Amino acid sequence: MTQRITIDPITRLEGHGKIEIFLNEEGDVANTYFQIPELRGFERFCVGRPVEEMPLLTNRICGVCPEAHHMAAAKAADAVYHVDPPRTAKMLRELLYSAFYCTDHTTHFYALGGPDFVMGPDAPVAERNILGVIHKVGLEIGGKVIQMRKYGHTVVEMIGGRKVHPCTSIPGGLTKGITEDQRKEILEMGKWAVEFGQFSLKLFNDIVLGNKAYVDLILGDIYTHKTYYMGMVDQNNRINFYDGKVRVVDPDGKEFVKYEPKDYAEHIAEHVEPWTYLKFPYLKGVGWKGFTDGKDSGVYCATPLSRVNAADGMATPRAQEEYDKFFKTLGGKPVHQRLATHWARLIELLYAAERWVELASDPEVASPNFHKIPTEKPAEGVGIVEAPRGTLTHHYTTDERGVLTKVNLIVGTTNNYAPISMSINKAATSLIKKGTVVTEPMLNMVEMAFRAYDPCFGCATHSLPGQMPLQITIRDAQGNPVEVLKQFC
Amino acid sequence: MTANGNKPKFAMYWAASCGGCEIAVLNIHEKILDVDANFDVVFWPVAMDAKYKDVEAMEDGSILLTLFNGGIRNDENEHIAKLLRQKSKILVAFGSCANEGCIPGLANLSPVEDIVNTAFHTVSTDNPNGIHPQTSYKMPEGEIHIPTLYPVLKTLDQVVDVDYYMPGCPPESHQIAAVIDLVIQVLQGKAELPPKGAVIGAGNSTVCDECQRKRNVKSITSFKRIFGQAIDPELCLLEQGIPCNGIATRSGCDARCPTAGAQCIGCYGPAEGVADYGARLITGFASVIESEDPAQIDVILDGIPDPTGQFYRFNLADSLLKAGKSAWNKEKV
Amino acid sequence: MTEKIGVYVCHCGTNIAGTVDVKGVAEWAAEHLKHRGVVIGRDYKFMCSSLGQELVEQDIKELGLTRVIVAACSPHLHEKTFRTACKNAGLNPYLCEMVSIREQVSWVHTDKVAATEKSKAAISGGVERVIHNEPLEPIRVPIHADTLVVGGGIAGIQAALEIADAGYHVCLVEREPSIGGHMAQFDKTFPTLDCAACILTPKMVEIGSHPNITLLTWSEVEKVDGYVGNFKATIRKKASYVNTDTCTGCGICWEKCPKKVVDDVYEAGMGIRKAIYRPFAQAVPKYPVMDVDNCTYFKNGKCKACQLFCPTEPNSINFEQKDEMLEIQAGNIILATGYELFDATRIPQYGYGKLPNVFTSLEFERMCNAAGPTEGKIVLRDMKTTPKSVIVVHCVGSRDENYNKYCSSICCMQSLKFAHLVMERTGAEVYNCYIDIRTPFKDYEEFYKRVLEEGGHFIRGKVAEITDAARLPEEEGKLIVQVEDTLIGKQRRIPVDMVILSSGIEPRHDAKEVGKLFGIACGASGWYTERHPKLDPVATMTEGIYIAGCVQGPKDIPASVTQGAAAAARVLGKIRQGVISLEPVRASINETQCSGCRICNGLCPFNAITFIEDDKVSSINPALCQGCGTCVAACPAGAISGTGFSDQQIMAQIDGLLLRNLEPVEA
Amino acid sequence: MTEQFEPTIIGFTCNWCSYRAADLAGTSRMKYAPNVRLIRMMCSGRLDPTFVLRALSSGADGVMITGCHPGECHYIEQNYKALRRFLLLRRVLTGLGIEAERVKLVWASAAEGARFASETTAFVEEIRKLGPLNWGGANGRGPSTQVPAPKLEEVPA
Repeated sequence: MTQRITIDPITRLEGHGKIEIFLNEEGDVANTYFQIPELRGFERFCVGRPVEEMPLLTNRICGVCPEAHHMAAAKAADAVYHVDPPRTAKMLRELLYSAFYCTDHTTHFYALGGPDFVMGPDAPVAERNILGVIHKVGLEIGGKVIQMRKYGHTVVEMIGGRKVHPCTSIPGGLTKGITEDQRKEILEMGKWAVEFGQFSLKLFNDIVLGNKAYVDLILGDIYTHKTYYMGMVDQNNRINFYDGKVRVVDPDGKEFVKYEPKDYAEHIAEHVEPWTYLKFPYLKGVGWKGFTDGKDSGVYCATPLSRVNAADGMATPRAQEEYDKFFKTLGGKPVHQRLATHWARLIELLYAAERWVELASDPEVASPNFHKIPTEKPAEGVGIVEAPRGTLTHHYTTDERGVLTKVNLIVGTTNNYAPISMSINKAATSLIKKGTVVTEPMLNMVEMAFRAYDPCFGCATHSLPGQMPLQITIRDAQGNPVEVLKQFC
Repeated sequence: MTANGNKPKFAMYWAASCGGCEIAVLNIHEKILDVDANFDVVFWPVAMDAKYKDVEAMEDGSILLTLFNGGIRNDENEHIAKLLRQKSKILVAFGSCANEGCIPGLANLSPVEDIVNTAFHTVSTDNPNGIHPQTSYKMPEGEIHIPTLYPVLKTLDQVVDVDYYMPGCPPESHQIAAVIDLVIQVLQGKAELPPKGAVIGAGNSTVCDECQRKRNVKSITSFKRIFGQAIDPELCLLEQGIPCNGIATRSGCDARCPTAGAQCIGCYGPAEGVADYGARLITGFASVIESEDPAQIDVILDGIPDPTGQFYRFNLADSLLKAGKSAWNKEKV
Repeated sequence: MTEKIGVYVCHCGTNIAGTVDVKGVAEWAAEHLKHRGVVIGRDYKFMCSSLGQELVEQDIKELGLTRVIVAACSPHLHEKTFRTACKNAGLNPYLCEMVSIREQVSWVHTDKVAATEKSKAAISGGVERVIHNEPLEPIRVPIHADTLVVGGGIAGIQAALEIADAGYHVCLVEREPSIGGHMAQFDKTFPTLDCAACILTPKMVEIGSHPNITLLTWSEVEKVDGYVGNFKATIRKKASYVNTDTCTGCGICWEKCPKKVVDDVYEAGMGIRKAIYRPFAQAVPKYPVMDVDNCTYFKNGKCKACQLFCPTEPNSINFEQKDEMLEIQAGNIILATGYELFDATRIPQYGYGKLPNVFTSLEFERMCNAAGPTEGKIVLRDMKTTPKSVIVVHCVGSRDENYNKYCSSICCMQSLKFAHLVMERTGAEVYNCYIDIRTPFKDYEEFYKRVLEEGGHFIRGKVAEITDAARLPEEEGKLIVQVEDTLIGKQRRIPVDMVILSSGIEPRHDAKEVGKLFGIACGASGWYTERHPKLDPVATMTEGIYIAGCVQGPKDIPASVTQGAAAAARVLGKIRQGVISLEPVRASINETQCSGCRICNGLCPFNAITFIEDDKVSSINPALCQGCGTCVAACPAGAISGTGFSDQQIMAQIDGLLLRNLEPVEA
Repeated sequence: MTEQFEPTIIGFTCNWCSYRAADLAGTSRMKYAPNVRLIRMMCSGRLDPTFVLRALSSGADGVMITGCHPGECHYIEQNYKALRRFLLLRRVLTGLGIEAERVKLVWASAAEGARFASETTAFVEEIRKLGPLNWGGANGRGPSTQVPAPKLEEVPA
C-alpha cells in the first residue's frame, strides 16, 4: 500500500493542472503524475469556420497570451491565402507583439514566478503574491508594474483594437493602421519600457543573485534537466518572437535542426498517455523514450531559457549585454537549470522593449499600407510564433472557400509538458524523503519547479477546461490517513 | 490582499475559461488597489494561494461578491459553482463563458467523442494504438483519475442560481471598474443594487448604439469577407456587405471591433430581453437582403460561409437549442 | 398566477361535439390548467347564442374573470361577438381570445381521440397566450372631410359626384386631358345599346361645374403622405401651355395647328389629331393641351401658329408655362384608375398589326362611333370597302394560360354588341368564335338571344390562327380563320373580310408602382386586393384607401358605377363619423433599446417607420402602422414590440400548444 | 417500434391567406392529419425565427410556416421577408445537424383550402419519416426577472 499525495490544482499558473505523488513503503516518492484534466476541442469545432476567424477564435484558447494565438493564426491564414502582408502590416504586428511580451513577462515575474523568490518559498501563503511583493519591495514598484502592464495593453489596444483578445489581424495584414501621433506615443512608452526592463534585471540582481541561498537554489541540481532546446531565430540566429525559423539545439548546445514553419510536422510529434488530456510533444528525429532527459530522449523544452540556449544571441544591444552576463554567471551554454528561466525571461523582457522602440522609431509603421488583398485560392498554411511559454504552431487546411477542414495546434506550454512532469518528479523525489511531514512550503517548492516554466494550461488545454479541489492525503503503510490537507485554487 | 475579517469578502473563480477575464480584472490597473482596500480577497486562483478548507469552512453567504467566469464543462466545474453559490451572497456570471458559453461553447456542435477523436489523431499526433485519455486509469502505483467531460458545455445559470450577469469576452475593464465602484458605493450606502437577474456592466441596446460609423437604410446584394476588399472606414460595415454582428450584440464595449475596422463577432451576447441571439441575427441579416427571388437569395446567402458559427459563435450554449443535434442527443440521455 | 381565466367550449350543436368530447375538454381545462389560472371550464350548446354570451358575461361579473377563452368556430366569424360580450361585462375586449376547434378540428378530423387531444392543446395554447394579452384601447383619428378621387373614368366620376352631392369637397385627378375614361370612347353600350356619350357627357359636365369638385386633369399623383383621416397628396399638374383662365375652348388653335398626329389614345390609332388638341368634342374640361413631343415650335423653335391665331385677349397660349406641384389634404382616397386593353400583337398567330383587316375591339368601337374616324361607317382598313363577312374572336388574351388566366367578363357582351352592329350596319355575315358565352346579368341573356335571332353565327371553339395564306380559290384575298368547331368536332377554315379581336382587359402597366404609392397590394393577376372579396370589396388593407371599378377586377359599366357609389358611401360614412377607431394592433419602438441600426427602416411598405437623425433612433407612426409585425420580428435589438401580438404572447402560445405548461417548472 | 410515430407540429399562419385557407378547408369538410397545431399571426412577416427555434426546443418535431403567395401579401410584400428569414434559418438548422426538412414554408391563398389540407398531410408524412426530434430541452433565459435586490443589512461591512 503506497501513500499518495495529491497537489491539485497548482496555484498561480494560468489554467489548470493536477499532480499525483505516490510514496512507497519507505515514504519516498515512487512516482508522480502531472495530469491535465481539460480538453476544449478547438481542433474539432474550428473546422467549418472561415479561416479569417481563427485569429479571433483561437484568441479564446488563452486570455493570458491571446496575442500569441492571434499572431500565429494570422500568419497561418496569410499562408493559407499565399499572401505576404505589406512591411507596415508585419511591423505593426511585431510591434503589438513586443509590447505584449513586455506585459506578459512582467505579469509572470512579478505576480506569478517572482513571489517565490522575492518573498521566499517558505513565506506565508497569504504573502506569496503580487501584493506581498509590493508590501515587501515598496508600493512604488507596484506602481511600476502596473504602469508597465498599462503601457503594454495600451499599445495592444491601439494596434489590436482591444486590450484582451485583439481583433485587427486578417489575411493579408490588418484592418487598420496607426496615426503618426500614435506612433510617437507608442515610441515614448517603449522608451519607458526599456528602462523598466533594465530596472527589473537590476532587481533580480539585488534580490536573487545577491542572495546566496537563491543562487544555490538555481545552480543546485534539483531543477536541472539536460534536454533539447527550441526557439525561433532570425537569419542571424538571434531570438525573434514574431517571425523566422525554428531552431533546436541538443543538450550540448549544438544545432540539432533548423526548420521552416511549414515543415514542423517532419520534426515534431506528439506522444499520447491515457491518464491525461494533454499530449507530450517530442523531437521526431530522436524519438519518444519516456520521461527522461539526455541526448537520446526526444524530450525538448521551449521556454525563455530554451530560447536563449537555442539562439546565438539577442538582436538588440542592451539585451545582448545581459545575455552575455547570463551565460558568464551560469557557466556557459547551454544552461540546464530550470530556475534560470526567470532570469532569461527578464532578458527577453528587455529585448522586447528594445525591439518595441526600434519598430516604433520607423515612420513606415504608421503608413496607410497595412493590408494586401489576397488573390490566391486558399489551401493550407502553417503559422508559428514564439509564445512567451513556448513555440506556438497553428496549422490549417481549408476548402476553396477558405472554410477550415483541418486544424492542428501545438501550443506553447504543451511543448514543455514532458520536461515539467520530469521537473516535478525530480523536485518531489528530492524534497520528500522517508515520510517527511509534507509542509506547505515544500509543496510550494514542487510548484516552483513547475512555475519556472510559467506553464499556461489555459493554452495547453485548448484541445475543455475543468477544475479540482486540491487534496493531499498522507497514508501510513496500512493505508490509514494520518493527515488530510486540503488546498484550493 | 492580507486576510482581514472586517472587510467584506471578495472571490473570483474560473471554471472552463481562458483566463482572459482575470487579465481584464488586472487591467483595471490602479483600481485593483481599491479592491484590496475595500475587500478581503479570500480567494482568487490566478493571483494568490488560498486554502480550500477556509472556503469550505466559511458560513453560507459569507462571501459578499463572487465573480465567476468560465463555463461548466465537467462535474468539478459544477461542484465548485454550487459551493461558491452557497458561500456567496452575490454570485455574478462574469464574462461570456459563464453567461453564454463563449467560443468553447462551439464544442456543443459535436459530441465529445468527436472532440477527443480529433484531438488525438491530428497530423502531428503519434498514436498508432489509438490511445484516448481514460477518466480513471490503473498505474502500477495506484489508480488515477481525470474528470469526466459533460456532453455539452453549460452556462453558469444552467447549474446554479445567478444574481447578476456581466457579459463580454472579456468584460471591458472600464465596465469592471464601474461595477466595482458601484458595489463599493452600495457598501457605503450611497447606491442601490440593481434588481436580481439584471445584466450589469453593459448597455441594454446593441453595438450600433455606440458605433460611430455612418448608417443609412440598408439593402445589400452580396455578403463580403472582411479581407476581400478595401473597407470604407466611415460607413457601416453591414452596409458594405460585411456580416457584422453589431446590430444584435449588446452594447457596452464602445463598439471596439467595428471602430478598429473589424466586424463585431458578438462577445457581449444578446440585447436586453432577447430569447435567442442567433435568431436576431438571422432576421436582421435576412432583412437587408435586396432580392425577392429565392434562387438569388440563396446565392447571396452563400456569401455567409458559416451561418451557424456566424450567429452562435459565443452564444450557442445559451441559445434556445443549446447545442447541435448530435451533442444534444447525448445530453438528453 | 394572478389571472382568473374562464374557458368556454362550444358544442356548435353537433358540429364540434360530433367529433370532440366537448365536455371532457372543458373539464380537462378546468383541472389541468388550474395552476395556470383557469377558474372555470364550461361547455355549452351554442356559445354564440345570446344565452351563451350571457354565460360569459355572468362569469366575468360573478367570478371576476380577468381573461376569457372561447373554443368554438373561427375567430373570423365570432371574435367580435365574444369580445363585445366581454366589453358589455366590463372586461377589456382584447382580453378575450378565440380558439378554433371547429374549422381546424372537428370539421377536418375524424379520429375522436385525436380531435379531442388537439382541442385540449389548442385551448392550452390559447390560455398561455391570453395570460399575456394586455387591455387595449382603439386608436382614434379625426377624419379630414375632403376626398381625393384618382381616375376620371365612369367609376371615379360616379364616386366623386356621390360625395360632392352629399356636400363634401372632392378633388378628382385625371391623367389624361379629359375625364370620361374608356366609356367616352365607346359608341353603344350593352345591352340597351344606348349611346355612351349621351349618358356619360351629362355626368362629365356635372363634374366640371360642381361647386364641391376640384377637377385636376392632365395631372398625376406623385406622392402620398399621412394616413387615414389626414392624407397629404402631392400632385403634378402638367403644363398644358394653355391659360385656362382666358381660354374659351373655341378651337381655332387646333384648327390652325399645322402638325397632324396619329391619336393612339382616344382614337386607338384610327384617327388624327393636332399637336395642340382636345381629345374629343365633349371633353371636360374643354381646354386643349399641347403635345410638346410633336409641337413644331417645341421641336425647332418655329411656328407658334396657335398663339398667332388665338383670339383671346390676353393670349391664352403660353409657351413658358411650367408643371405645377399642388399639395392637397384628404381624409380618404378612392382609386379608380381603371384598366388597359390587352395588346393583341402579343398573339402573333392572330396577325394583328400584320394583317390590316384584323381590328381590336377598341378600334372597332371608334369605327362605330359617329364622331369617330369613319363617322360610324364599318369599313376595312382601306376606309371605304364594306365587309361582307366578319368574325368576332372572343376571349383574346383572356382565359388563356399563356396570357391572362382570368375572364375579362366584358368581352362576351361586347362581342355580341359588335355582332349586332355589324349586321345592323352592313348586313354582313357575322361569326362569333367563343369558348363559352357568359351573360350573367340583367337583360344580357336576352341580348344574346336577340343576336342569335338576327342571324349571328356562333362557333364554339378557340381560334387557332388567322392568316391570309389562301389554300382554296374562295380564300383568295380573304382572311382565313382556323378554328375547331367543338360542337361538331370539326376543324374549320372560314374565309372572311374582317376580323374583330374582342381583346380582354388588363391592369394598368404601372398598377404595382401606383399601388405602392398608396400602400395597397396587387393580387396575382395584378388587380388591387380588396379587404374582403365578398364582404368588403371596395375597401383595401390600408385604412382610408378605397378602390372602385376595374382596378379591383374586370367589370362592366353598371358594376363600375355601383362600386364607385359603394366606395363613396364608405367614405361618406367615415366623414360623417368625424373620427375613426383603428384596431390597436400596432408596433412600437422602445427608444432606449433602439440602437438606430436602421434595419427596420426599409421594411415597412406603409412608410410608418422613420429615422430620427438627432436622437439616432427609429420611430413608428401608429396611425400609419398596419400591424403586420414584420418590423417586430426583424429588430435585431429586440427593441420593437407589438401590441396584441407580442413575442411573449406567441412564445407562450407555442409552449401551451406543446403542453409544456403541464410539466413541472424546471429549476 | 410497432405503433407508428405521431409527430407534433406547430404551424404558423397569416390572418389573411393561410388562416382563411384553413377555415375554408374546414367549411368544405376536407380531412387532413391532426398533428399540426396552428398559431395565427397577422402576417407571415411576423414570423420571428425565435418562434421556430422555441417550437423545436419545446418539443415540436416540425414547424410549418404558411403565408400568402408571393405578390399577394395583404401587406404588399412582407411574405418575401418571411421567405428570406426562412431560407437563412434553414441553413443555420442544417449547421446544427437538424434536418432542414423539419421546417417548411407553404404559400396558400384564402381560396386554397384543398392545398392547405394536402400540404399539411404531406408535411406530417415527411416528418413521420424523419422520426421524432424530441428536443424538449429547457428554454433559454427570457427577459430578466424583476426580483428585489439582496438586502443590504445582511451584507457584512
